[in-house]
Amino acid sequence: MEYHPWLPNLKYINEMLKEIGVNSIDDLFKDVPEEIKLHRLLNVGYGKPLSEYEIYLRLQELKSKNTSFKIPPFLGGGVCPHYVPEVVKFVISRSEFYTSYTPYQPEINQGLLQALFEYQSLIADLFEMEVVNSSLYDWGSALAEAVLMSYRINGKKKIIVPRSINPNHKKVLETWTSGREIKIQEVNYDKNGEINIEELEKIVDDEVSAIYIQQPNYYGVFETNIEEITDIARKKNIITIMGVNPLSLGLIKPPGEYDVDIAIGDGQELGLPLNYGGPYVGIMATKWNYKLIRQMPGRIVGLTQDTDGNPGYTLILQTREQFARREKATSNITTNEALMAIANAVYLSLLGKNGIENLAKEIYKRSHYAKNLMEKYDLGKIKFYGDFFEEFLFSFNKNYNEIHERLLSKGIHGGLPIDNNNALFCITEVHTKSMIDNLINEIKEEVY
Amino acid sequence: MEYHPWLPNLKYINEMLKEIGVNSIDDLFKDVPEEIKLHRLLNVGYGKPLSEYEIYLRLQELKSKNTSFKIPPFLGGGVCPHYVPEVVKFVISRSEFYTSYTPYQPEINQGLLQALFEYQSLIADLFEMEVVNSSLYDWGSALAEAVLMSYRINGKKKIIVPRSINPNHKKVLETWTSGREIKIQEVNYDKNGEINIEELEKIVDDEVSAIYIQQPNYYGVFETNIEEITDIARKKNIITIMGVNPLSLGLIKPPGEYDVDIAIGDGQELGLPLNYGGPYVGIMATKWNYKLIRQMPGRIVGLTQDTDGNPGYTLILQTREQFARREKATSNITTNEALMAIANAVYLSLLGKNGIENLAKEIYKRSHYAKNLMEKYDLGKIKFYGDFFEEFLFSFNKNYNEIHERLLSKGIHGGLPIDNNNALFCITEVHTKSMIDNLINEIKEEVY
Amino acid sequence: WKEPLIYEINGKNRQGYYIPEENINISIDIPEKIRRKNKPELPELSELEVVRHFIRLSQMSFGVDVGMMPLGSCTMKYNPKVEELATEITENIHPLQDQNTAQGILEMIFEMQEWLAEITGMTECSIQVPAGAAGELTGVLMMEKYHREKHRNRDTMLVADTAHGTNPASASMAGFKVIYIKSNEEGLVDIDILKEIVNDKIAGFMLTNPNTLGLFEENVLEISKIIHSVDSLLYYDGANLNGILGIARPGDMGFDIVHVNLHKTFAVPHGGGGPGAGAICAKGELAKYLPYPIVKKENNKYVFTVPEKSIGKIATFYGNIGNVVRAYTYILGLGPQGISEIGKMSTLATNYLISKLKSEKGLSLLAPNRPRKHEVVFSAKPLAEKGVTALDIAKALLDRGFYAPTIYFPTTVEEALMIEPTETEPKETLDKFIEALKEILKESENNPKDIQDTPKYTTVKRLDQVKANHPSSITPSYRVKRLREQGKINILK
Amino acid sequence: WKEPLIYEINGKNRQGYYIPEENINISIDIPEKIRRKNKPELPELSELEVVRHFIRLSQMSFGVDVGMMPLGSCTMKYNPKVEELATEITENIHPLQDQNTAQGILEMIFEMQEWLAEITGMTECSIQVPAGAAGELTGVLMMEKYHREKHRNRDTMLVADTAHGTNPASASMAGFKVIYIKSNEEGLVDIDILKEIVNDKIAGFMLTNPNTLGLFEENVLEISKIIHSVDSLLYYDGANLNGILGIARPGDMGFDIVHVNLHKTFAVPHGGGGPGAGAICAKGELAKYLPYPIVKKENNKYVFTVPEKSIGKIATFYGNIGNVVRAYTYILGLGPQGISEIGKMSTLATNYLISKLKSEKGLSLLAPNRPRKHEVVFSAKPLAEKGVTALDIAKALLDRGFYAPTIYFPTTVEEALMIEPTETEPKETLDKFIEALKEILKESENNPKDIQDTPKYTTVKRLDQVKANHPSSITPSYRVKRLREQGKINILK
Repeated sequence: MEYHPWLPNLKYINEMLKEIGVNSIDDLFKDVPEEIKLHRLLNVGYGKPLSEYEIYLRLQELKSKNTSFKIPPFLGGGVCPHYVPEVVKFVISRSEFYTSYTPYQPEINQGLLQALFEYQSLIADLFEMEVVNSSLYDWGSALAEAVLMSYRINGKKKIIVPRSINPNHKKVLETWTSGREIKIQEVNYDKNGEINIEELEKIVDDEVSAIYIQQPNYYGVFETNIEEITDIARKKNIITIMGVNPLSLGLIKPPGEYDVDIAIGDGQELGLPLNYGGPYVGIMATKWNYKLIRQMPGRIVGLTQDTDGNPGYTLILQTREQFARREKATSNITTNEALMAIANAVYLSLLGKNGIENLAKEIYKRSHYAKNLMEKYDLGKIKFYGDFFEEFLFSFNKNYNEIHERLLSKGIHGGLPIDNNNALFCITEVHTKSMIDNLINEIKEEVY
Repeated sequence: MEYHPWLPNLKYINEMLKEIGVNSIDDLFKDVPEEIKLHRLLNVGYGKPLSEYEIYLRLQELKSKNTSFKIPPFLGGGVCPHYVPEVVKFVISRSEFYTSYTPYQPEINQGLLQALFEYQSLIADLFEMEVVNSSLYDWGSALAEAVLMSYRINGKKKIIVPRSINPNHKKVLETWTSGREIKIQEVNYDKNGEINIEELEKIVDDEVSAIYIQQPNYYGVFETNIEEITDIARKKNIITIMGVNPLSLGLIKPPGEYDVDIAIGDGQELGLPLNYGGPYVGIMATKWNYKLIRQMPGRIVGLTQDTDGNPGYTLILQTREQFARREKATSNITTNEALMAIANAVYLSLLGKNGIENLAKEIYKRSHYAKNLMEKYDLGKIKFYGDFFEEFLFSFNKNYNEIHERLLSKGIHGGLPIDNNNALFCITEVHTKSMIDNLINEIKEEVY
Repeated sequence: WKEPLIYEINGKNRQGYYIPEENINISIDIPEKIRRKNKPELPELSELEVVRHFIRLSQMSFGVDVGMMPLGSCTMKYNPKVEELATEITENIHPLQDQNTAQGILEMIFEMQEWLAEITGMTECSIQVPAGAAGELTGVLMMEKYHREKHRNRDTMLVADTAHGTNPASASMAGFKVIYIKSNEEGLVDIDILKEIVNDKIAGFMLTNPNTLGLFEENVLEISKIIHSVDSLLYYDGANLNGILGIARPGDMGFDIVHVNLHKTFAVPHGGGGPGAGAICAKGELAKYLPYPIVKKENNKYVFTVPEKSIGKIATFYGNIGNVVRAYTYILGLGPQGISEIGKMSTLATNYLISKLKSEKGLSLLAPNRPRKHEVVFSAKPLAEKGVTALDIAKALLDRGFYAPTIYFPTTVEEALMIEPTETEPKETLDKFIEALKEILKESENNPKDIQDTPKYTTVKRLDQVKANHPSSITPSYRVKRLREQGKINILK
Repeated sequence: WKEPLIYEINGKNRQGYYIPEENINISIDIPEKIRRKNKPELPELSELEVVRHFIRLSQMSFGVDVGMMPLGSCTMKYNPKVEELATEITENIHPLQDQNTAQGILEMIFEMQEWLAEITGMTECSIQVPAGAAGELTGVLMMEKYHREKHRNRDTMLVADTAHGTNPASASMAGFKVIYIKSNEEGLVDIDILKEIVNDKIAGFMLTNPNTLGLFEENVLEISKIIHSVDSLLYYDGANLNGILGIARPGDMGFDIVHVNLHKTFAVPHGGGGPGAGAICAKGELAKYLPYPIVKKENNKYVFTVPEKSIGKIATFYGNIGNVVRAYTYILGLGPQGISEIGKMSTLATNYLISKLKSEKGLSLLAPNRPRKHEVVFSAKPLAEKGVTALDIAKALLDRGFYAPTIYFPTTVEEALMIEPTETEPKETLDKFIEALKEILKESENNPKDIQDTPKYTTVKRLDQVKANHPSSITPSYRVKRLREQGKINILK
């Protein structure tokens, strides 16, 4: 190659080789057995280096192969379309943040550390729990880590999860814990869509390591009997893990108020784009209990002082981590979702204590408006009686797949098909009233 | 208003009024006569504050009302579609640059000053002229400023411009100089499309303040007799003003080599988007001559030292400017196009000495490829015999308006219609070979 | 922290940008006579080097996003980030595209014309002017043509002695002589002087209201009457519109032509000196003289039109549209309610500052009991006697994390400190600024040397302006430095 | 330069983001039992305050765009800015959308799977793993299931003693016991020890090649033979792929499973610790165990498929697709020619550093005549005897505008300084880094106290780690600080 913008030393090869004292670059690879040397170019990309403009054209081509909808999709399932304020994008585009590394050298990275400390603090106050790490990959893996953490604490191998758990989270949990042979047992829901407490009481035994509660659950329904569940757990010394939609906490009780041991969730709804599944950010919080904190996976930033007595931030409890403890570490996690955590911090700072409540209210209202309208037009009825937030499962009077196809043909992506007649709809602040009306009119056309 | 993200003190009004010692905000406007007070809301925007998302929706709506072409337009006329590297966008999105002001306080704005000094320096080396200001509005107003500058120097009121001048520049020149009653005289072109030297010699007289040369001219054609023109000017002490396409200087002689007095141009082709006409950046350079520099409009950054002897940058020759000299200033210009000048500096730094030549060559080749193909398919012929760069005027065998309409209907914006059969085409690095082929195929379909 | 010049980072055969190449077999046949012989002396860098260099330079700069910039008459308000979305609709649209293919932009321009007419109380607006000064030039050219067409010989422009320097400079560019109207002891236009001076040679009076002292010209209706009584025109310099936005409109005050600085009043970022964006608006007959094109709605389509008596074109195309659309989003975001609060809230901030600072003995204030609008001008003359100047105070503020106020302007106030807080600075920041200023004033009394030696914490200390401007050392480009070192250029003359 | 905590900027009824409101008449009927009673203790700020706060914090941070980060095993290469274009195709696409509506993304995923298989010499790849460690967990779970299905009792994982800590941690998460293989005096896997240990309890061997000392395991084919002789598997930790990219492929070396860190080798920015992006690739039968979904092309359409014996899902959806597409643009930009240069140019840079530093007496180097690949580990033990540690050297580098190397790793080297320059640092920067290091070494001899007292020019000085971690003072959130000051929480226990 003559030159490349990303390879600055192509014209310095001879000069550098001379300094090294060898004749050719091959001499630097003399320890690589000839039989495994490749001796050809890797067949990747499009045959030659592309200029930025050519890359741009290729990306535009790919983009045009994605369907462009005229309305944001009515899809949830744990991650929902939201508006991401420009300030959030702006901050995480700052070079000093996004091209930096885990702040192993705290003196030169106080800004990054403080931003992560602020993330931890804002989530702590939103959750009303004292300790938050920064950060895990996503909700599913955060759940898996919480379960592995429970196992490390009490050595037990049975986990109870609600039948209304997000199925994708459950799949991740199954995979991650398969090596440890953790047994996952489901507890059914009642007609409200909530965990059936009586059944739960029955299946709880001494083998149970932890009970998982998802609030609101996969169908958007609020669990209203969490105190009862934590009571049951407390009696058997079972660890409680609560998964929450963090945005819903503008309206509903935070996990800290239920005194659960571990709370998890995903920061996607706090200022992250959909990103076709990632990057998101797995949230994990615990209460003020050393037994829990010592087993917590991931980085934690703490406040301390420097030699002059000035406040400063640094990574703490590093002896839990893989690079120090190797096979005895609390997790293998290294690269995490720090930048996304900062996005969460910026988003929460923008909202503030009133904003998060107002936004949650607006979403509550809009999703109920949609559901009411669907029922008003006799399109079917909501599946569960319990009150809901953002998402709801609707049973149509007609096969939903046909409705879905019609919507697609109209440039609208409807709710997530669950089975023949049921679909999970997600309504947020990006769905204006007129968009909701538009959706429902199109469904009406198909149903009638 | 209860709150607004951009108005932080709405809940502090009473507190602040109390400190001031008045009872209401109205008291702060008691000096405004009642009869001119508005006493109603200004009827702007859409009836209420819009959230970011609602603004986004409105912008998308507007965007959808612009035609989206599948190929960048084949339009030039002094500004051309080019690819803007991400690095350029990235640098000028840095808050410290784009939210700053004219660096009146050099100590706290060394970075901005150095960036502007580098812009001046890079243009100086590209033009081979010593002094560059940073910056003027655009090419048209730079021409007007150059003419007013000539007038201030020699007090004469006649300007000679080529008939092949960019007509938009000429219109701006006419308007700006209308108050000074400057007379603008055209000199015709020959069959090459170049300035007719004989005619020029004839019309030059003692009343002429300056001669303007545009290289390449409006029709993309190179002026090859610039030495002859400067000779004519020198004999009569006429000031020479040369307008250049800065990108073409990767291939052709810079104004400095012709020893012209003032060079101007537009930085749009050095890393700026089309922006529907602005912001661009008017370039102005002069040779090392105090008579010229003293009359130069606009900000100039210079290198100096601080009290510790360290190098530092500051605005220089400020006594020319409006805030110091008022009606005797060299121009009224204050707000200029500094950020665009920085974009130019970044772009030129990315290209370097080889890049600008390579890019100019590629554009030369592609534009000639297009012209050759048009002639090969007998669509018509090029209007002028002179060699050209980037743009060329093509005479079709058919009414161009019909061709143009067909192209539009195919999602292609063809060249700029000049008259019934002639159109000015611009081909740059954003027009791939296959896009050019596509264009010409569509024209063929219409012509045959 | 020091960053070398980009020329000093120069490498071998580096290029930060990869040029796309098509396989086209065409030779470069440019006549030898005009071909460039030596490649331009541009440095050669990889992408990384360019990025690092400019990021470091940015870190040595100061903008509103970094801290308060109380620059009087510059209205350095916060630039909402949503504006960054705006450019998407203009970025890749060529100005010479068929109008029908840019209807979205034309609709936006149309709405802005309407809204700015409503805001200024004028009949019609053009958004072609790229900046305030260009707006002024446009305005005076309109006045010139207006009088010329009426065969009036009006060769003189009146300007207040507190006016922005652009007013006389613009008048002069259009060929007018300039007469300054002295202010009275209250800082307002002296009506008696005005009456005396006004005659049938006067083309118009360029006025800013609130004026640069932050004072509302309460006699503006009388001024209007005097000016119009001789068929002269009243021009409104919009630089200070922020102080009365939503309270009163220039049109209702009797002005005939108004320019608006979208980069001041409507939050377009200042970009280190530009690009800005402007508008020029006019009333009644004057509207016919506006520069073309102006967007009108005809048969449900937006079209460019030429006003009947248009003075012509001011910019090569239509103005800084890429910035106009930023101002558009700003107006959308505030809405009628928010836009109508701006004058109030900016005025509140100014008077809050005054109330906290007016009893400082290092500062004096003309007409201390008059409320200011968007800005206030203190005089540091009492301190100057002790050796600490307005310049010293400015530099001392830099060391405390603030940008400096505008200084030594208006020239009618000695040792002027012209402070404009804007409505976007939180009260807490105002308080910190007040504290910093008080601290500096105190220090100036007790330890003037310490203030004279500022700034200490900036990238460089005070700069040698003599060396910067002297013909033997003036260095306006790296080329000059290089040629001088090579002995190839002489003292500038 | 100090910036308060965001809680300390708190104002009254401020909100930095305006909530859109529709006129919908619905009351909030959430059961009282679960309604939040007290609003969360979040601060209230205007948009300007949020922007300024985080910009100031960013200015107190250091990334590759600011300066060289020679962090060994982290491959902190330059992240080309064109990658920022990439996210446009993924940003607003919901992961549960009908596959047919996301064909552009699926096509990109498909191409990446193919290219990464080509690069690693494997049969098939999944890009579901969000980071390298997740890739390792996936890999060991695949090994676990593979053996389990074959009814083999394999409860032990071999790991080199120089391995990244993630290797044993991942093995342990999947339930394996870990045995470390000691390196020989040349820093390579000791074949004799390996032969001795290998038996039919061994599930596999996790190896990185080049290893963390930057040395190529030249006996890798023999290692492969030994491991496979007992039906055990060879796992390739891709963290160090940058050193041989284009020279040799893990598949050709005998590895069965490979993970790739797209944020290292393929220039996805590290984001202050993440998000990264990864891939997990496998050969032959092992490919059937890859996590689902994997994109295949069927009837000219891209579809998600489930490998026959898939271990399941590792991430909630498909991995960090928003970052995979950045790596995609990186590969497009370099093409076959550029990608094939990476191993060469990164190795060249490392050996250039070595040649300039190896005669420094403050440093020692194992097997000094072996060429390194992407990184080199010096020992500062000779200096430690004079009181200057690897940590001190690291801190002294911070004061000279460089990030520090990785220190105290691998643990087999005392006072380790693990330096990885990458191919994107210009030679001039390498020279400056060498100079800085030499200067520090010299200063350490002459004036050790000066080095021990570094850093001096950073935001803070060295931090009190005891206070940071002590149960009585540990402060992992502002909430803890607040509650402690209110006497509402006790010592952590």
